[in-house]
Order: sequence, then C-alpha cells, then structure tokens
Amino acid sequence: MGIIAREYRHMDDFYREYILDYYRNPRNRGVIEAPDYTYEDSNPLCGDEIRMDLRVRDGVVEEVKFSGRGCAISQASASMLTEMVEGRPLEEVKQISKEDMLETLGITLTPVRVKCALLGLKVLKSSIYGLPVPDEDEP
Amino acid sequence: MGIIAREYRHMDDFYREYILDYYRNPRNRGVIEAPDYTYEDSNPLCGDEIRMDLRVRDGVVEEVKFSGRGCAISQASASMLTEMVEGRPLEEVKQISKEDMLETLGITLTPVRVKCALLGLKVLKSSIYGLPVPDEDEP
Amino acid sequence: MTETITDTRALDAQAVRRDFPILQQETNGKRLVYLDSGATSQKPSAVIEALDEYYRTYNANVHRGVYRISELASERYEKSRVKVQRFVNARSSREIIFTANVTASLNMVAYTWGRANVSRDDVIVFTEMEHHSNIVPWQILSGMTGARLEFIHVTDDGYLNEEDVERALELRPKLLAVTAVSNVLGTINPIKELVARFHEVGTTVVVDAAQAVPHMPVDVREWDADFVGFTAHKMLGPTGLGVLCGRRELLEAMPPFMGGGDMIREVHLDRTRYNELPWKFEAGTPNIAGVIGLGVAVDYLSELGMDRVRAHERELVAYAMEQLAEVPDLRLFGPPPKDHGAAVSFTLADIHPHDLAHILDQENVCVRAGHHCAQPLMERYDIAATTRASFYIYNDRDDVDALVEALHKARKIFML
Amino acid sequence: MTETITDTRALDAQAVRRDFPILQQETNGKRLVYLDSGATSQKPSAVIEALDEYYRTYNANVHRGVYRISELASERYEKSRVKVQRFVNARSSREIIFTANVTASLNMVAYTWGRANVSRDDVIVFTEMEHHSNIVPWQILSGMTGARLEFIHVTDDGYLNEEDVERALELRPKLLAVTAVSNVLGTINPIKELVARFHEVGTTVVVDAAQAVPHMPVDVREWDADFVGFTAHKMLGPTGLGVLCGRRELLEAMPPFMGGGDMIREVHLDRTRYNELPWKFEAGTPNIAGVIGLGVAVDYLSELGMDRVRAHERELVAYAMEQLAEVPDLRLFGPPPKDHGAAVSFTLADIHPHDLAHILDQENVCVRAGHHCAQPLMERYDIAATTRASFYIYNDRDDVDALVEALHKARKIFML
Ligand SMILES: Cc1ncc(COP(=O)(O)O)c(C=O)c1O
Ligand SMILES: Cc1ncc(COP(=O)(O)O)c(C=O)c1O
Repeated sequence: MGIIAREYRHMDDFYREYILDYYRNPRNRGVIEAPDYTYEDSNPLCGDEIRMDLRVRDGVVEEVKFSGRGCAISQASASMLTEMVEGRPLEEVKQISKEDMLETLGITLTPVRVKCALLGLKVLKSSIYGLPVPDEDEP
Repeated sequence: MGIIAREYRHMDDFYREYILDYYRNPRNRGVIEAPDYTYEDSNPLCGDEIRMDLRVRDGVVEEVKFSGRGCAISQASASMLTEMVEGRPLEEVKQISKEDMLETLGITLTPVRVKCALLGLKVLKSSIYGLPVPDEDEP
Repeated sequence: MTETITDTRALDAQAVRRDFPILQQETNGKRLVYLDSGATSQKPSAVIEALDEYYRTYNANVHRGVYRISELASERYEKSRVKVQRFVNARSSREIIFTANVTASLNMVAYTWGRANVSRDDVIVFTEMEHHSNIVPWQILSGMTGARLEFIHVTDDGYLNEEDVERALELRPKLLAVTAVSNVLGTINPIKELVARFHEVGTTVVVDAAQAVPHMPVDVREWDADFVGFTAHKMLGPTGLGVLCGRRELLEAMPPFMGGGDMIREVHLDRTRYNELPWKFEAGTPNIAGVIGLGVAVDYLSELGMDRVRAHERELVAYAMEQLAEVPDLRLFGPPPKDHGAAVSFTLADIHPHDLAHILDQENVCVRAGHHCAQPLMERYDIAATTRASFYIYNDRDDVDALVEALHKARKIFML
Repeated sequence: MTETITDTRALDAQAVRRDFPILQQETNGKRLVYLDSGATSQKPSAVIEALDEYYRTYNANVHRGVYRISELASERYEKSRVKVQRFVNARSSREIIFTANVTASLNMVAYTWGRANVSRDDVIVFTEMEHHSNIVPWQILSGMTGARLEFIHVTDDGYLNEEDVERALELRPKLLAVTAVSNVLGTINPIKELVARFHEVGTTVVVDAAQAVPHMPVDVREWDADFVGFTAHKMLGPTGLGVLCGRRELLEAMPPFMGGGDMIREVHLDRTRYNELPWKFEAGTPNIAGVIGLGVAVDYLSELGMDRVRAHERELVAYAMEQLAEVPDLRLFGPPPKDHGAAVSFTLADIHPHDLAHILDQENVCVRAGHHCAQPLMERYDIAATTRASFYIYNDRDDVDALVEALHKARKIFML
C-alpha cells in the first residue's frame, strides 16, 4: 500500500445529493441592502469567494444572506450556515465552532476542502467582529 | 571505492621543496615605482591577492615585480612567472598559456588550486591589456 | 510559429514512464494519471539519485572549500551551470544565474535592472495571459518608480491581440514582459518576432519561459530576448531552484540584488566590491543539491531530444483537445493544437473546477483547478477558474482516455 | 551568558555518527573527519530519505492542488512550518517564513522593513564580527536610503566592545544587526541582553542566528528580537532553504518583497491584494522538498535535545582549544570555551590557511580556510585568512586528535 492510500483511508465520495441541492438551489442567497454587518473574503488557495450580509434586531439575527462563487462545498456550506444562524442571538452565533459547521455539513473532508467548508463561517465571524478572523486551523 | 577516491585519483602530495622555497624566498618580490604596466586582483574564492608591476623598454620586459599575499601555490607561481617573463618581448609574454604556467609549476592541481596557480598569470595579462581578462577556464 | 522537427523518432512514453518512480504507484488498482506537470513535473530516478548521491557521499559547501568533497561539489555545481547554458544555448555560462524559482528570477530583474533603468516617465507593458509571477513584480516596480503599466490583451481564442501589440510598440515602452507559453491557455507566443519588433523601438524584453523550456527546444540566442527566466521543478528538476538567463552586458551593468556571501569580492565595514558574473547575483549558499539535480534533468531531456519532446506533446495535446471537445457541456480554452503548448484548460457545465478536480482525483487523475495564478486572464474570460490538464513526456493517450472517462463520471455525479 | 543545561545525559556521538551515511565512507583507510559544519552540516539518513520519499511518492506542487498527493505535500509542508516554529519557540507558525537561505532572510528585512522604515537621518549599526550576509544588505539599504552605518568593534579576545555598544545606544539607531554566534571567532553574543538594551532606545533588532539555531537551544520569545534568520543546510537540513522568523506586527505592516504566485490574494492587471502571513512573503513555488526535509531535521535535533547538543559541543570545543594550544606556532582566535560556540579559528606559523587545509585534506580532515565571509574581521586582526575547525553532533575527541596530528604533519611538510 503506497503512502497515498495509507494517508487517505478516510476519503469518501462526498458529493451527496443534498450538497448538490444546496449548491444548485441555495437557501438565503442574495444581498441585504444596508446590512448591519457585512464582510467578504476569499480563499486564497482556490479562489472561492463568499460575502455575508446580516440584519440584526435586539441582538438577534433577523435576516442573513450570502453571495459569492466557488465550489459546491463552499457554497453549500455557506448556505447551510445561513440556515443555522437565522433567528438566533448574535451571542450564540459567535459560539458556532468549526466542528459545528463540519458536523452540519455531514461529510468528511481533506484539509484543503475543509478550508472551503469553513470559508462561510470565517466570513460570518469577520462580519460580526468587523475585522478578519484568522483561520481556525492555525496551531 | 567511494566517489571521492574515484574522482581524485590524480591527487599527489605537492608541497615540493622548490615550491616552499619560492614561497619563503620569493624572486622578484616587490613593487616598481611608476611602472609602465600594473594591475592587481584577487581570487574571490580564497582571497589570494596578487599585484604585478612591469617596466617595458622597446617592447621587452626589463623589470617585473609581484606583490600580494596568499597561499604557497599562488605566491610561488607568481614568483616563477616573473622569472619566465623577465627579458622577454611583450608579444611573447602575451602568448603564455595556462598550460605553460602549470607546466612550469610542475605539479598536478585540483580545480580550486588551479585558480591559485593561475592568478598571477591572470593579473599579468590584465596589466598588459589594461583591463580584467576573464578566467581562462570559462567554457 | 512554424516548427521544424528534425528528429523524427517518436518518443516512447512507456519507456520514459518507467524512469519515474512515482508513476509506478497504484492506488486502488489504478495507475497514477498525472496531468499536472504545468504545476510541477515528476522527477526521473536519475535526478532523485543524484540528490541522494550528493547528500550521501560529497555533501559540502561550494566555492570556498579546499578539501576534496567540497571541490567535487563545486565542480558538479559549476558543471550544471554549463549544462543549463548549453541546453538553452546561452552565449556563456556567466549568463546563467541560479535563483530560488522563476518568480525570484523575474523579481531580480525588477529590483535590479528595473530600479536602475526605469523611471516615472517610462511605460512597462505586460500581457493579460501572464502568470502572477510576471505581473506582480512589474506592479511593484511601477510602485517603486512611478512607471506606467500598459497591457496587451488576449483574443477570444487565446492569442495576443495584434492591435494592442501595435499600440504598445507606439508607446516605445521601457520594458516588455511576456510569457513564451501560457500556463492556462497553452498559447505559444511568437517570442522571436516580438523581441525583434520591440527591440526596434528600444524596449528591453523579459521572457517568462517557465512553460517553454521544459517542453520545446529553446534557443535564447535565437529569441534574442534580454532576460529569460525558467524554473527547475517544472523540467524534471528539484524544487527551490530557478534560472535567470540574462544578456551579459546588462547583467554586468546592473547593481547586485541580494548582498551576502559569494556575491562579493571584497567587503569592508563601509563598502563592498562585488564579484564577477554569475556569482554577483548568487548571494549566500546556493541550492547545491538542486543545481546538481537540474544538471541531471537537463541531461535526461537532452538525451530524449527536445524536438521529440515537443512532437510528442503536440500530438498528445491534439488528441486530448479532440477527445475533450466531444464531452458534452465542455468548454475548451486557448488556440488550436498547432499553436498550443502542453496545457489544456476547460470548464464543464456548472461543475466548479475545484469539485471537478476532486472527483477526477477519486479516479486517480491529477489535474489542477483554479485561477492558475492568472487571475487577470480569468477576469478576461469572465470565469472564476478552469480545470487544467497539462501533459509531459511520461503521458500518453491512455492518460487522455482516463481523463475523459473520469469527466463522464463527474457529469453523472453532478447529475448532468 | 550563563547556560542552564537541564538534560544531563551526554550525547552519544558514536551513535549519532552512524546516522550519517557520508561519515561511513573511508578514503585510503581513513575515516572522514568532517570539521566544516560551520559551512554546511552533514545530513542524517532520515532527512535524505524524506527527500527521496517526497520525490518518489508524493511529489506535487503545494497549496493549490486538490488531488491527494498535492494535499499530502501541502500538509507536510505546513507541518514543517509548525515544527520549525516550535523548535525556536516562535509565537505562531505565521511568523515563520521560508526563504532561499539566511542571506535571503536578511535581505528580505533590508528590502521590505528597511525600505519602509529607514530614512536618511537614521543610523544602522552592525558589528565587526558579522558574516557578509549581515553586512552587505545593510550597506545596500544605506545606499537606498542614505542612512548612516555605524559599527561595534570587537576586542582582542573576540567580544563585542562594550564602549562601542554604549556609543551605539546613544545614537538611538533605527536598526541593530548582530550575530548570535560568530562563525569565525565562535563568540556567543548575549542576544537577550542586547535586545533589551537596544529596545529601550527604540531600535529594531535583527539577529543572524545561522550559527546558533543548529547548536544550542534558541528561544526567540526569550530573545525578543524583531527578526531572526537561520539557514537549513547548517542544521542537518537540505540546501536552498532559509528561515526568517519575524514579529507578526512588523511582518503584517511590511510591504511584500517578491511578487508572484502564492503571495497574492487577488491580482488585477493594475493592482494586487496580498495574501496573509506567512505566504505574503513566500512568492512562487517554494522549496517543497527542502521544507519537508527541514521538518525531519528539526525532529532529529529535538529528539537529541538541544541542551545536550550544546553540552556536547562545549565539552568538545574546550578539549579542542586545549589540544590546539599545545601545537607550536599556533595562534587561536576568539573567547575562552565558556563563551565559545562550535567554531574554532586559528593560524599556524607562516603556513597559509589555504595550504594548511589542503594538507589536512590529505589526511581526510576537512576544515575551512579563508576569510569565512567575514573580511572586516580579518582586517581587524590584520590577517588574510584563518583555518577553521567547526564541530557538530557527530564529532568526537578522535576527530580533534586527528586534526592535531594532521597539524603536526603540516608543520613537518612546511619544515617548521
Ligand atoms: C553567521 C552566518 N551568517 C550567515 C551565513 C550565510 O548562510 P547562507 O549562506 O546559508 O545564507 C553563514 C554561513 O555561511 C553564517 O555562518
Ligand atoms: C508561466 C509561468 N510563469 C511562472 C511560474 C512560476 O513558477 P515558480 O512558482 O516556480 O516561480 C509558473 C508556474 O507556476 C508558470 O507556469
């Protein structure tokens, strides 16, 4: 067994139908006029781009939209993320972890694809804090 | 037999007595006041320095002196070179080849030490031509 | 560009393949279909073994050592320089400068020749199909000097726009930076012609030959460009090594780039005399193993014959483009096979190239997905990314067929 | 500098030696006595094999690849960065930038931080014991900016002159460039103290740690310097690779150095947004194999324990200096063993070091002869060159004895 097989035993076919569905029929895709929070960033390694717009009332996320372009993983997870945060208090949204996001996505990813899956979360947090947050995978 | 032994079969002990004699008791060491030709250069790889001064009358080298500092090979061969050129027509001096110099020196050298042995000749020619001459070992 | 292929024996990709240890690996019973040589090439045993031999038997620093292993290392190091010189037919081995990669080669031109020769009234021209490595240095140079940037755009089918070329000539630019072969479109640019035309208006020409030197005969004297850069890891050589081949008069007149060991003749506390070419531009301990490995890589390519390498790849790219064109919803970029280097870019329906490359990888087919460090080109064609298959001496029609088969599988997964 | 050695098990140089293939070679029945690790170290099998494994099984470009071998290469590449970070105790792996060698690291500081922060009214200070790589970049920076250069001279016994240090502090220099360990004199400078004193007057401190990181525990957080450079090939790693470890705030505020692939976020024809740290400073394809190899080298050293490495070398250098002092006509340079790193320089009567090294080589003893890229230091002691024996983990007392014996032979040949 070569080095590759050894290192990537966990690889699975992961273009599940629901991922493709989120990719082709994204929920909450669009922009908000005059959002309370907004941020946009890209994954320098693959060029995926995500923008997140939030409208917040009394500390609760009333509306959230994402836009951008990129791979199915990045776009589907951004879309799923909008569903996760809609209607939730901002303080709770801040607590959403990398693990939460990956669990919601429901597939096992290689390190490169993890960056795609977490781009939406990174942009969301940057929008709330008003400044870029570092990658969570930094040691 | 390792790679080193294979590549350096020709290596010999070459600190012959006459080389040491030229090193410790150099012929024509010194400088000429207001020389007709002069040049000075160094071997960037080991720091050996040689200056050559020539006095020429009617196209013939009447006097030649070398100065500088460096290893026994560079200093001895510079000294030998002055003996080779003294009293000879400049046109003949220009013809002195790398091979001539090495033959006079009378020992087999590795590439790095060849540079030491030829520094005097390089400086001598530069002095005559009034500009730096390139290393002769360039392909 | 008309090419004369003199060596007509076809290259035996099967035999070549056997020289590359990585290609002997199988995953899940499938052979490795490596179609990303545009990013980096694989290495033949001879190169890997040369590195190994250096580290195991004569590892030593070069140039300043008196003892035998150091002399041997220096000798091999300098011999590699001569091999590289001959490989691209440079005038002298002094015109061959070793750098960290072609990116460093191009930046060296910007920081030394550029800062010494370019000023605020000057114009710098580059093309829309350049790799970032042949764009950003000129933007930085423009920032340092105030020089104006102008661009030569590309046509829909991937050629340089002739009108833009003419407009650029009228500007009498100080510098033209152009790639010999596009790493995305595959376009082979007419370098010899471009150099002649731009030299006529006094322009200094820098050629990014990163995708040319590995794939076709390159004769820098025939091109007559002022600076030519390329990178070892794309031509069977080790990582961490590039080449800048420059016109001697220019190199001699240029200030040095980095200061340090080897590039000096004499250092005093307050001033320094610099060394001769090429060492003036090689500061610090060089990539000794890398240079020795590149020498072996160049030997390997010379033995194959660059004419035959080009003929093999031309044939293979023609076949690939033909086969790809038959995949439904597939959009091909770049010029037709006759002007096409070893890289073929495409998109497939709404499948993002990143996803596509991922699916192909499941089939053990390695392709590159993304902007290929050519974002301006992506903007030009209004796409975010492409998928790129790039070929080399060890690829054959079976690899193309594996690619096409995997593309059909991707269509199925994406329910197209 | 007082050292606390916590790990008291002595290092077993015999066992270490067996890990180094080159040291298994014999020439004319004599073992290789390699005393030139100051120029470049030998490499253990583990490092050589890591390079081999990379090229044979997962050679691919990093960062932008989606397929498995590319992911694996990227992962190993970035893991090495973390290993290096931990090895020198940097705050974050983002503060670890891979360069071509330490020379490139120091030049990067000059070209980026320097050009952005130094101006004509500023003073730059460096010491007389610097390697050319920590002199010439500051001369170039002074040439670019007009800043004045000032020097800290060395005492007869090889220490920094305290009066000069005080004078330098009064100048409130913009920059201090200082070596942690002299590659000629062996002097271990009190970096932590110097940094604290110069920080007090607002000076940015650059430390050349090329001769420190391989040989003793280095904690960059404890030093608290602003920039620290070192070089892989002197610490068991491959050639063609250096490190710049910089304070994050400074790195973030600095303009990039070279432009090209990987260091960008977004490129448009006329402007560019740069990438995050550390990639902002890593333009083009890096020395992938080299970085992976350095990770393995760092693992090897960590396993030995840097405390023990230092203890071993201190003991060996003390022995060497004692033995050498007994050779007639031999002049030793540098401070006494307690402040002495792994390099010992000397001259022997009127035997030119070049000749001496040559004769030692006949006895299979490899030493360096010359100015050691420290010409100002040679001027200081009014000598043309020295002979230098430098030690490392695989050397033992037998090596010292072989050196001393060969020196006696040289005296005989030179009829002393
Ligand atoms: C103290 C010191 N600084 C800098 C260097 C330069 O290292 P490199 O040639 O790897 O850039 C060396 C080694 O030659 C050195 O000993
Ligand atoms: C056309 C072209 N130029 C420049 C480069 C940059 O090469 P490197 O990363 O080796 O500097 C590449 C490869 O990525 C390329 O394809």
